[in-house]
Amino acid sequence: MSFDWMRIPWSLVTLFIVFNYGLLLNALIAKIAARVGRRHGIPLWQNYVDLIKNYGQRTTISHGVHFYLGPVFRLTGGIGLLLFVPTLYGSAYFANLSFAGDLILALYFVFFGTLGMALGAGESGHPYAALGVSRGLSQVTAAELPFALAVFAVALQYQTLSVTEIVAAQQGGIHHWTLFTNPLAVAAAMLSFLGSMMRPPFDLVLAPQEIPIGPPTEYHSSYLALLQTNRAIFPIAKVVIYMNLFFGGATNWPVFFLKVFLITMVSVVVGVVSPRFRVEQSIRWFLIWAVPIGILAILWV
Amino acid sequence: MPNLTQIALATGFGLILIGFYGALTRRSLLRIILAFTLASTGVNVVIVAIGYMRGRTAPILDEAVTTTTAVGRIIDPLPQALVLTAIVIGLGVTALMLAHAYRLFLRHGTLDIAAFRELKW
Amino acid sequence: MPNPILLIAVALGTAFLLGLLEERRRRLAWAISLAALAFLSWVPATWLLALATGQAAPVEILTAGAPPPFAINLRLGLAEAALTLLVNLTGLLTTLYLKDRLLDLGRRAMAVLLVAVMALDGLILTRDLFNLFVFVELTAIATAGLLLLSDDARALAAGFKYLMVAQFISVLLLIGILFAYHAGGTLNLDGLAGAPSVLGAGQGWILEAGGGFAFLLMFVALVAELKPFPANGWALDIYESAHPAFAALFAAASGTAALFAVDKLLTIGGSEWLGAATAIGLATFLIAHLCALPQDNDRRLLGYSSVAQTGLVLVGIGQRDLLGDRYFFVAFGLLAAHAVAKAGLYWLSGLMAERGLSAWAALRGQPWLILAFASFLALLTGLPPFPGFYAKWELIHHLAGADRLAPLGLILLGTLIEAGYLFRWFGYVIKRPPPASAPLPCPIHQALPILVALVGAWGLGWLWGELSGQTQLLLTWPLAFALLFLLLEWLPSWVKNTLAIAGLLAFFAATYDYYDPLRLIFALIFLVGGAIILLAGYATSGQRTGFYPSALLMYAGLAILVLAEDSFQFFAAWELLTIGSYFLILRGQAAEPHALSYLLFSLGGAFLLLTGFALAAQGAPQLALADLGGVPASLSGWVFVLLAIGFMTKTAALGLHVWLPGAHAEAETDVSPMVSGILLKAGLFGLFLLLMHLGRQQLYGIELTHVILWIGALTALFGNLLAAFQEDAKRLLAWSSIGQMGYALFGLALMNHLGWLMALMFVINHYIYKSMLFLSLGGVAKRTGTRDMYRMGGLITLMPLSFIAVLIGIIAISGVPPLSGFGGRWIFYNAILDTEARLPLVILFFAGPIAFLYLFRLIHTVFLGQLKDEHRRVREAPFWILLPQMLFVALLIAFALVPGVALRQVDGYIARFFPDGGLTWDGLSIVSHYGYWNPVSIMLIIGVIFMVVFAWLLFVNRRAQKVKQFNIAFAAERPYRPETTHFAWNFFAPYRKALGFLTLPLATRFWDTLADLLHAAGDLGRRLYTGNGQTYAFHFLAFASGLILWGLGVRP
Amino acid sequence: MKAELEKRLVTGPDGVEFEVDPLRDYYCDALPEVQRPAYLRIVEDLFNWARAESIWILGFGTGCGAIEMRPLMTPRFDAYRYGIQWRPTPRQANLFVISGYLSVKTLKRVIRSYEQMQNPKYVVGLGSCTLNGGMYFDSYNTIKRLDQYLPVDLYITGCMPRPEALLAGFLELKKLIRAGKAEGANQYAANFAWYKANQKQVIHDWDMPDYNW
Repeated sequence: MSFDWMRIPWSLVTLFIVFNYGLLLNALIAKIAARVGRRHGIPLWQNYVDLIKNYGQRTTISHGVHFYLGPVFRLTGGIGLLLFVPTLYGSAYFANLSFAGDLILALYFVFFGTLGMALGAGESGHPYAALGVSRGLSQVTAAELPFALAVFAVALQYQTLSVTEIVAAQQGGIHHWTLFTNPLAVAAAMLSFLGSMMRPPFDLVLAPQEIPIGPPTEYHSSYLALLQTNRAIFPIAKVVIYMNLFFGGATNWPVFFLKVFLITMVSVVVGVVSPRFRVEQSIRWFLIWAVPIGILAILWV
Repeated sequence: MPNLTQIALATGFGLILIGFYGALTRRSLLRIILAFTLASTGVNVVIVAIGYMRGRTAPILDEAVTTTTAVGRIIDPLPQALVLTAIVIGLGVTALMLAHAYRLFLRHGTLDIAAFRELKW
Repeated sequence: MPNPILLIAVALGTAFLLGLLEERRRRLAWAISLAALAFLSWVPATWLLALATGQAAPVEILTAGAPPPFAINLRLGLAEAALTLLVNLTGLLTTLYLKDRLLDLGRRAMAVLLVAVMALDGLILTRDLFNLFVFVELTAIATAGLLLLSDDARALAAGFKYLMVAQFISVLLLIGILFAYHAGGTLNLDGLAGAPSVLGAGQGWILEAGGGFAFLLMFVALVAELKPFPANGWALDIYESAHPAFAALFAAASGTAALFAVDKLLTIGGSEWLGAATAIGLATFLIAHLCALPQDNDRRLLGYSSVAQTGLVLVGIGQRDLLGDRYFFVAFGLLAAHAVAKAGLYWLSGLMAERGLSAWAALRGQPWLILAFASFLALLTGLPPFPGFYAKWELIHHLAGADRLAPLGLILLGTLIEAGYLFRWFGYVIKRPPPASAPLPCPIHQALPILVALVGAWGLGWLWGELSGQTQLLLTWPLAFALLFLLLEWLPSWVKNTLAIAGLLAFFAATYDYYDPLRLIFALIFLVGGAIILLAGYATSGQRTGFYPSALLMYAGLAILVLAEDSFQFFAAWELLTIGSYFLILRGQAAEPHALSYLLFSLGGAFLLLTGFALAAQGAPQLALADLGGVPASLSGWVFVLLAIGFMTKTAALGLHVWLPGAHAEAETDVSPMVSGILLKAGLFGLFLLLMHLGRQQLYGIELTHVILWIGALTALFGNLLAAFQEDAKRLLAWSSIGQMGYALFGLALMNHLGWLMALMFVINHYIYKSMLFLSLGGVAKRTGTRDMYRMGGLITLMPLSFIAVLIGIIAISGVPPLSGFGGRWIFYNAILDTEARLPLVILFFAGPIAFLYLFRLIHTVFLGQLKDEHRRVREAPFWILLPQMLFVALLIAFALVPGVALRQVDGYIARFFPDGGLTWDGLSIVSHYGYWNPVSIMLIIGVIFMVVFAWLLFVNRRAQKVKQFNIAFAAERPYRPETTHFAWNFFAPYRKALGFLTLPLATRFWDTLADLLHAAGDLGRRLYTGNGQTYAFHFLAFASGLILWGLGVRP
Repeated sequence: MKAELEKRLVTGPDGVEFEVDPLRDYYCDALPEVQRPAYLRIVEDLFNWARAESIWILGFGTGCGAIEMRPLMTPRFDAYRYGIQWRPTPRQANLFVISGYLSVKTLKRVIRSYEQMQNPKYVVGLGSCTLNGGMYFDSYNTIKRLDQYLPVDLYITGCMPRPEALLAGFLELKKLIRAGKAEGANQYAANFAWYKANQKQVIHDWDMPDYNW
């Protein structure tokens, strides 16, 4: 099959850039959140330090094979999601491995990491892990619905499921973005975005006070390091999808960094000032507010 | 003046209706059986009445009624024959009902039809 | 050829001959009467053979040498020969059955028995009205006499009540005959019927003074003999109290004779009385079945059933003008089925000590009696391959052709109710604890009649197959193979299993080139898939009696279904697989109520199919499936609705799904995958055919495929939602099947190329992973002894292979990329981009992620979490249950990598119906109009990334200390006990708080109230028979006067 | 021994009867080993730098000092600046702050949590009660010298040191870690028997495995 091997090094480069950008972005956002609480906040390179410390831990324990593989699934999910979606539009180098599948692949691959992690957490035998997973899954069913509707609306609008074609259709000026051509879909998608970014209104899954940190309760040292690596890549990968679908994608890295930062700030801004929803409240919130907008988005196209 | 056939038919049907009335209202088995014999007698009267023709004699071929002249002189012979069988059958059924009534009385000590209601629903 | 008059002469002669014997020579007397009856059966047998093969013509027997009007003549035609054979054979077998009783009572009882048989023969043969009256009276006397054979004291009262009604009948009949003679001039039936007889009396006799009234009286009297509603209290008392052998004779023989008498009468009555006969028959049929529902006494239940069946035959007689030359085939089919089945069941009842329905559980001691019992029930409800099935098929088709939909609907409704109480009874026999009394006594003279009845049932089935002009079911390879296993029951189970698998594969290989691509996929799943699941059969030792015949019956049904060309084969296959799967499900430990609800829903669906096909055929005996599309526009809407609902009962669409969770969960370990993985696809196959031929249909302006779209979406949502809240593992999987079928239904109803491809993808995927999951959880349930998920936990270390199977299964179901589930979702997305129906999509998008809930719950609560104490020594599932699972894992991965192998031809085939919007298969990637998907590279990329990350983790974290289940960070010092630390019970409590209102069991409540209503109606109906003889007499007069008033209204 | 920890006979679903000993079946009874630092000096320094810069404290407050630790995360003192943050589970924590008097009962839970932390792990004792029993020197149920029971890396004096003192203490700890002298975990593993003997002498209802993984 015609597979030019040059894609692999270039996708590794993308991975490296996005990984570092992710760590810095998370630190920056943590600092912003801290400054909102009038705290000084963590130094920007703190994530690197935590990563090295966790990789440097000398002892680990294992609850079983699937516990061991949990973080591996999670990180594979993160990296895979990033590589299946073209990061930069138009550049032959940074189209990553998007030849393998289109938007649907990205949509469903999000669950690959979640499922693997959930099983690993399950095998740890800790009741809080299972509790966290049950809350997370319950919330995801409602949170994913508006996003699925929005994606379908966009697919209908551009009559294609390939991400590159969607981005291509949005080039040429800001007014071509889906934001303006199909605002309802973007509204629904952004509401669902809040739900999927594990930030306060919807972060019951990792509720620190209630169930230590939900699923990753039993994970530590190198497992935790893997999860932290994923936390740097996975949100960025999801934001890339949002960017490509709704905000015209990015043709070069600076535009990419800016757009990713601004999109992530949406959830940060909402997250910093709002309390935490219980699961049934968040489900009702999505079904009452986000889903009607999604339905309108479909009907409107 | 109604002719003989109408009288006979009337009495026959009257007997049948009396028989039915008796069978339906009386509670004792024997009275029911009696009512049924009344009804079957009524039927027999009707059968005979059906075959009757004015001015004709009984279908018995003897020297008075020879075979050649019989056609014009005798009444319709068929009902006469049928009534005989009907009577015999009536006898048979009545005998069987009496046997049942007797055995029922031996078992239950009563002849009231409402008493034999084990088989229901 | 023996002179037919011998029928009367020999019987009467022997009766008097017995008088000559001394009292003590009873055994000789019994032998003589047996010989006489044997001769009496031989005579009509030879005549029947001769008449059937055309060597002889119907013969008139002139008694006293004179032609009819001057003497009585008897006729022996084909009908009379068959009926007298039936009567005499029943008489012979009854005498054989009554050996002990007759030897006690002596020769007088034998004489009465012979007279009874002679009277019934006379009733059939005579052509003279008064002679008819004489034989009716003789039957009455003989019956009252023979009632005393019974050792039940209540028979006396029953006899007296019978005689009272007999007196009424004789009065009315006699007067009727006389006035008929008075008006018609002759007592001979042919003369009255205006047939060119000697006197040439025209048809006009009925218009003579009193002729019509006379006929009416005779009609009322003779129909009263047929125990019509409401005047059948006496009959039920006789059935309940009489000796079962006599009850058999009464039901089979005298019922037959009375029916033929009414049939002869109607020939002289003109056609407006046929309507009355049909109405009475239908009323009796329905109400008797209703009243049979609450019965618990077996003989009274059989009484109600035989009253109802007689009503059905009366309906057949009532439709004689419509049926034309098929009349004898239909009427005698129904009659023979009723007679043989009722005789057999009564003889069986004779063996039972107690009268309760569950007392029959003693039958389990003799497997061949179970077979007999099942055959008789199938005979009664008209299931293939028995005569009732062919007869009902013809009757329904003629009714549909003549647009008489009310009788058609009522007949099917009545049959459904009958199937309900009969197979509920069968469930008691198989499942209830047998009574404590001694095992079933089955002496030879009582076993022989039952055996003859059984052989007669299957013989009639074969005969009716030949006569029906349709495909002879018994000679089709699959069914013959299934019935072969009835004979091989004595073999050990592994031999039978090998045979079964070999048979399935051989049949698939033999018929490989008959399938078009679509049918090939279904055949692959039904036959090869069935063979793979049968592998799990090796895990059970012993003989496993009853499993292989029912399993192969189901597979036979499926095999014929795929090969069916015309509606008859399709419907016969549909009923075969329903029956086979019912027996299979019934084997489950607590499966009895669920198997019954499954059977009733499936049979209800099957009857809807039957009505649909009958409407589509418009009077033709059957309809080739190919020209199902040729149905005229006025009918096609209704045909579509009927067939669609029929198929949707099998795929458990919303509202018709209440049977599925119980049936699939309670079935045995290797039966669940068969029923869930394979059987649901039969419904989908039907829907494929329907949509392929009928396509889009409108009914009152509603677009029907749009309705199915909504049903599919709602089923998917509620199926997945309720699956998430189940505590029992197999019920969770059953609900998940409902959800998956909802998806497939949705795909089908999209009516575009990719929609159908998606449905097919779901068919294949669902078969593979659902069978795998059911097998693995069956293995776990077998090892841990429970199916409740919160009782299990932490089994991953003890049952690793089962864990792998479930893991692969849930990855496939959830649609996560590497595996084939994603393929289904990808095609789904491309399909919905083409359709304009947008709103159902919202429900389906919501149903998608819910699948994750129950999937994670399943694998977490069973394999992960805390290991319970009692499961510490649990061994891995048996090898033969694991092998099919591993095969399925390999299949899933192969299907995920190269879906083209299965889907490419079928994609081309579907292009014939929906040319645009197809897929292009270039190399390994699949491109559609909207997007592309490359399964191999996805698997490769994910695999490479996974390996790299795994290697990185191995490098960084080499020496991980293996810890045990309580080494977890626990604030309360340490976990208390495994049960309290395993989070499994009410796993999605918050979800239930949020969406719990959607899980109210509305459908179950609806169906339960419907069943209760029927039972209440039955209970109310049977209160009519108060047991008082006078009340019965009053019922008879009410019936007679009602009919007479109706009759006067009709006569011009 | 508590009821749920006693040996008991259990019959499996297939009728086989076997004995379940909770302490043996539910808990891993391996003993800790001394973990050698990384081969290369430079790698160990890097790790030590990272360990110093990112100290994760276990959320486990004992005694009256815990109230002093909460302000660390508030805007006024903001320990985040130094890479210090709370971790709710001992698995992910590196630093165990014994913030005050340590009753015997709490010691039992402290030991479990300490042993569930991963190597390298550090213990900081606050106030005089951990040094020499402090004002509870003659109490019957508190322990007098913390380092007989746990390897302590740093003491911060003050009868409950204020948050500024804590911050200073943590900075001091950073220096220790960066210098590689904070090997409490290895010390605990090396003379594990000694520590365990002391602990068992004080804790009478010892119903848990020797080393709680």
